[in-house]
Amino acid sequence: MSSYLARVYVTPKRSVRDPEGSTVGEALRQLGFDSLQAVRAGKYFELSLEAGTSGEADGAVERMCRQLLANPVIEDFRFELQVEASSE
Amino acid sequence: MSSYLARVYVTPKRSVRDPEGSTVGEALRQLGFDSLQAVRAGKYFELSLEAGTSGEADGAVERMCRQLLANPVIEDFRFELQVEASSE
Amino acid sequence: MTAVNAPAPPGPLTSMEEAQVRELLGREPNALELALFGAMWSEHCCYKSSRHLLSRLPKEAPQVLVPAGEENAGVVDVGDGLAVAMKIESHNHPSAVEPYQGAATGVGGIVRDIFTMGARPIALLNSLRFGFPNARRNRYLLSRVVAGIGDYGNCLGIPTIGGELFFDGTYDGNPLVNAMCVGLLRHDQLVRAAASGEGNLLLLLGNATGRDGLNGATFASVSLGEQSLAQRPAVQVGSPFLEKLLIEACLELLAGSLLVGLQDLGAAGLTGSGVEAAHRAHSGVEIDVAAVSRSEEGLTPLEVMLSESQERMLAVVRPGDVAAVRQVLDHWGLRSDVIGRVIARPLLRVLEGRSLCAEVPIDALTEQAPSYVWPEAAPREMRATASLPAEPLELLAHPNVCSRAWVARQYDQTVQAATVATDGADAALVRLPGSRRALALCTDGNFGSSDPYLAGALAVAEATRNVSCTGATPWALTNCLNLGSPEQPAGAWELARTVDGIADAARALNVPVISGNVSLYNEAAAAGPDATGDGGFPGMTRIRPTPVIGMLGLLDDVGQACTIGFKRAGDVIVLLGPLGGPLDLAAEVAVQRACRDAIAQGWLHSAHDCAEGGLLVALAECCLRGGLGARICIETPALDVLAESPSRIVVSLAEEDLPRLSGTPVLRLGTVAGDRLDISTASAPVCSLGLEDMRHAWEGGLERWLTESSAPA
Amino acid sequence: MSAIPRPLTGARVGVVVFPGTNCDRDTVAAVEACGGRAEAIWHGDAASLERWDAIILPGGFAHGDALRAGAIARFSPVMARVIEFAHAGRPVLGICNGFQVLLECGLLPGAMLRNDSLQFRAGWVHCRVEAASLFTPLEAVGSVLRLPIAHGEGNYVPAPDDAPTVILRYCDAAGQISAAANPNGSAQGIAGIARGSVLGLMPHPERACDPLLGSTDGQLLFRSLLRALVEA
Ligand SMILES: Nc1ncnc2c1ncn2[C@@H]1O[C@H](COP(=O)(O)OP(=O)(O)O)[C@@H](O)[C@H]1O
Ligand SMILES: [Mg+2]
Repeated sequence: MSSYLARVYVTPKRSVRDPEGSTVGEALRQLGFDSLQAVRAGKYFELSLEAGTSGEADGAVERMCRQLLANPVIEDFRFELQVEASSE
Repeated sequence: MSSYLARVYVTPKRSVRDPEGSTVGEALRQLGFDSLQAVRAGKYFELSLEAGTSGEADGAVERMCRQLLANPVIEDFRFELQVEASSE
Repeated sequence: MTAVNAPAPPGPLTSMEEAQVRELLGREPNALELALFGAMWSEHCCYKSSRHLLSRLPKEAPQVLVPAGEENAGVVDVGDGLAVAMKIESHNHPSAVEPYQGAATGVGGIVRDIFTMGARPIALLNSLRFGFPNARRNRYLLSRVVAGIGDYGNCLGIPTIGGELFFDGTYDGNPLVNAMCVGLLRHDQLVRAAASGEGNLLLLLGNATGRDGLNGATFASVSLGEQSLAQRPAVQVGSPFLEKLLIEACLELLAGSLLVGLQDLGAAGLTGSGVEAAHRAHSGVEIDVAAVSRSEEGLTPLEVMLSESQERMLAVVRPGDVAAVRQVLDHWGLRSDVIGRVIARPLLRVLEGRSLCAEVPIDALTEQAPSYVWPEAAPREMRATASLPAEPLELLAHPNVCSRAWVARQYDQTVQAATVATDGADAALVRLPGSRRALALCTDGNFGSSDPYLAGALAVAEATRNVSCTGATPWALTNCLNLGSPEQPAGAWELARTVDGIADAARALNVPVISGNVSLYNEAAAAGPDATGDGGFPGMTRIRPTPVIGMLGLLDDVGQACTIGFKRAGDVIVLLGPLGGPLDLAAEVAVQRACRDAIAQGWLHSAHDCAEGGLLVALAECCLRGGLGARICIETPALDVLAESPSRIVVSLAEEDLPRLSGTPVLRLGTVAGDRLDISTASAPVCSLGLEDMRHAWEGGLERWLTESSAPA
Repeated sequence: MSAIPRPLTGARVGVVVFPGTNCDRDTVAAVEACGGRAEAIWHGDAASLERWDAIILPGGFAHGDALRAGAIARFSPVMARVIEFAHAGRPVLGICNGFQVLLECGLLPGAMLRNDSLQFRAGWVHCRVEAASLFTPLEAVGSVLRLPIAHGEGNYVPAPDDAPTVILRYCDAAGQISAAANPNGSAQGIAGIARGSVLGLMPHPERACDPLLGSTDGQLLFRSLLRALVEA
């Protein structure tokens, strides 16, 4: 078994409206950041998990994203996996 | 001027409770992901901006994070910058 | 006219309808024109399968200021120069696809219908139906729908004060989400959504236009199984923040008499709203799609005309007022585009810059829309709801019986500081400003009947009874007809029977129908015990006919409002109304009147109608709300404590007032006493339930269903 | 609570309206019902607040609560004036969203997390008055107020090394502090805190000023403030 750290990024799909991103973008521009073009607001998760192989870890994280972390109807996700420690 | 994409990660400070992370972790374990050790839940932003140099872009994003995107009492942030396109 | 030769997209019009379009235009329509007809002639926009039936509803009464079918919402006088605008609307299909946004945007849509009338929204209610919560998908749908409704209304600062929730197998795959909004206005604030005055300008306010919700009207008018996921419209995402700004800005503009007319954008987007507003004024509109701000690039005129992007309003403004209007909008940080003007000829003209893209007579899109009377046939068998458990504590914990506090605590119920505090009442009470008068509000559907006629009639009976149990007089109702496809004989039969049931009951109870909404094609591809072999689409489960009634009652003195809970040990407990039997509208009228009269005279201590779970559950709720037990002895064998027969109200009062009850059957049941609910018949005990055990079963019921993955079926 | 024979007119209270604020009208009405005079101030107005005796930041969803509740509102032009006003020792009351704005702008220490249930929570709570302040007289300390709440982010976390004065804690009807009485997971059951002349609280006292609405306990805060202003 090894320990893995997965970094998961969830973002609203391109075609989907992102009121939070627009409001934040608007606020930043009002603060004087005129060079800002666009903001998309999403979610970020760090998951620590155990798995036998990195393939297994990958599969588990993919399923967690599909089942819970992202809403596939309106959100995209991607993740990165990193080995933290191997126990033997 | 060049176009930059900044990816900003805002995460709860280690010392601060993370109700969202714990609830999501709990829910994932209920779904059968027993190998999950811990979840931290944060925010993720993609900012598109224009800047003369990458140093300028870096400074602007840093200030946006400090002023608005993260609350220093409860959150840490980090970001990555990437050139999207240079207009001459 | 630009010739558009590309073949029309596979539209929602039938080939016969296309031929009709050709005939009305006297020429070949282009693709955009065909799409305009497709949207405006959808069931969702033109009620082509239900229009002929809606005329059966009683719409007239002295208090009606704006009757059903004329404007975005019905309006009734409520005295003191005040009026109430109200309407209920479904957002079933969007909520099936994305429950949070579907429900949220459902609230957003109905709120726009209300402030379009010049009314300030003061209350929200809802009516929800899901498959049983033992399925994870249904739990997910329920929790996301509730969060979506709550987040939207909470952010707007409109209290969500009532609603109902019911589970049934026929809603698997096709949940129902109906949202109701109530607004308050002075008579002189009433506005019409009419595009009148040639040369007046059309201003589009609020959100930018994108592809979201494209074809939503069509989507709502077909069964969920019929469209592939790819054909479904992009999910609409709501922004309650933007809607809040729109409410404030529009009410300010109306107060300053800066608008000639105001119309929300709902089904069929700019097309629906431009056409409706023109139709009401017998005028025409010219819209330049190039002037419309976009949230994404590359939108075609068709997409701009049919986008259902949320939080947009169409204002009709005199040219000289544009600057003043813009000043108000700037204050609220709202964008506006002058996108067109009112024209004298009754036409919808769509331009893109200088080029004409479509030109269609308004009448052709509205009055001349087809109207169908589908062949009706009763289904082979009618579907009863799943039966309730007979064991009392199991019954109290059943998902269709237990407390809805888990839902209600996610809704801000006290914002606007007008929600009257009660220990639980059959209808929510909202105080009218500057007086002791109050509105009583509730939503009700049918819980007991498998016959659609009875479903309609019982829904009206129950809703009026709920209002009467607070002491309020039923004053007006709105309705949402949730049914399956009318293109199947069984569906057509159910639709007609449901309308007849509502119509007869509303007449008997003397309540005008002032608004409503029709949601057909509620069926989903789901195999299971309910899959229809009864004349529905093969392999599709048609929902059970679900008429939902939104009821308004008027209460003269909020200090006299009657609530559910028993108040005083030693009071006698009485059942008002018939012991059992089918719905008898005369008996219903009588029991409600008897209850209201007693409340008005001030000697009734509590009142609660019998609904799901019959007398047993009603008594348990009176005990729980009041924190007092009851000793009940049922001497007549004709009374079954579990039967869900209509027209019955449990009341409590002082012994000496008992003779004053009249005008309806009166049966003494027992007394308020102790901390247990003891029920016995002349021959044997039925149950003895401790208050705390009942509370545990009833209060925690829903949460247990939602959190325990092993919740019983 | 104590009866107030004395008219409290004269005190002028400014109620700040941000885009998305939705309790401004209720708050104005409550202040007036308690004997004060109240008026709305638009958030974009950077004019001096000299003419006001006290400022209230009412509840709602300023800027839709995008990012974090109160995060954007703190940059509104009026806020620089509110901060000056508070620094001059004059009373500022933040209710619900207004409390969140006070935390974000640093007038009060700490921050808000989402409720531990991750759900919006509305309903009635009991709060025990823990300390005297401009808004809570000494004689009210220890008493239990019944007030409505309605928020999604009320889970208070103190700032490290900067403990506030706790004014209100969630409790049961008998005044006992317990996890069961805490609706949002807030540290130490904190419902309201003060620093100097600034008070922030999550419950809505403006919705508890009329017996028909279920409680008049909210009057305590407004009346104490108005009395302090008239006596000053
Ligand atoms: N079942 C019904 N009973 C009474 N009136 C109805 C019913 N269904 C629709 N109406 C009325 O028809 C008109 C158009 O409704 P709808 O298309 O839902 O309006 P909108 O497009 O503004 O949402 C409204 O006045 C509405 O109240
Ligand atoms: Mg409308």
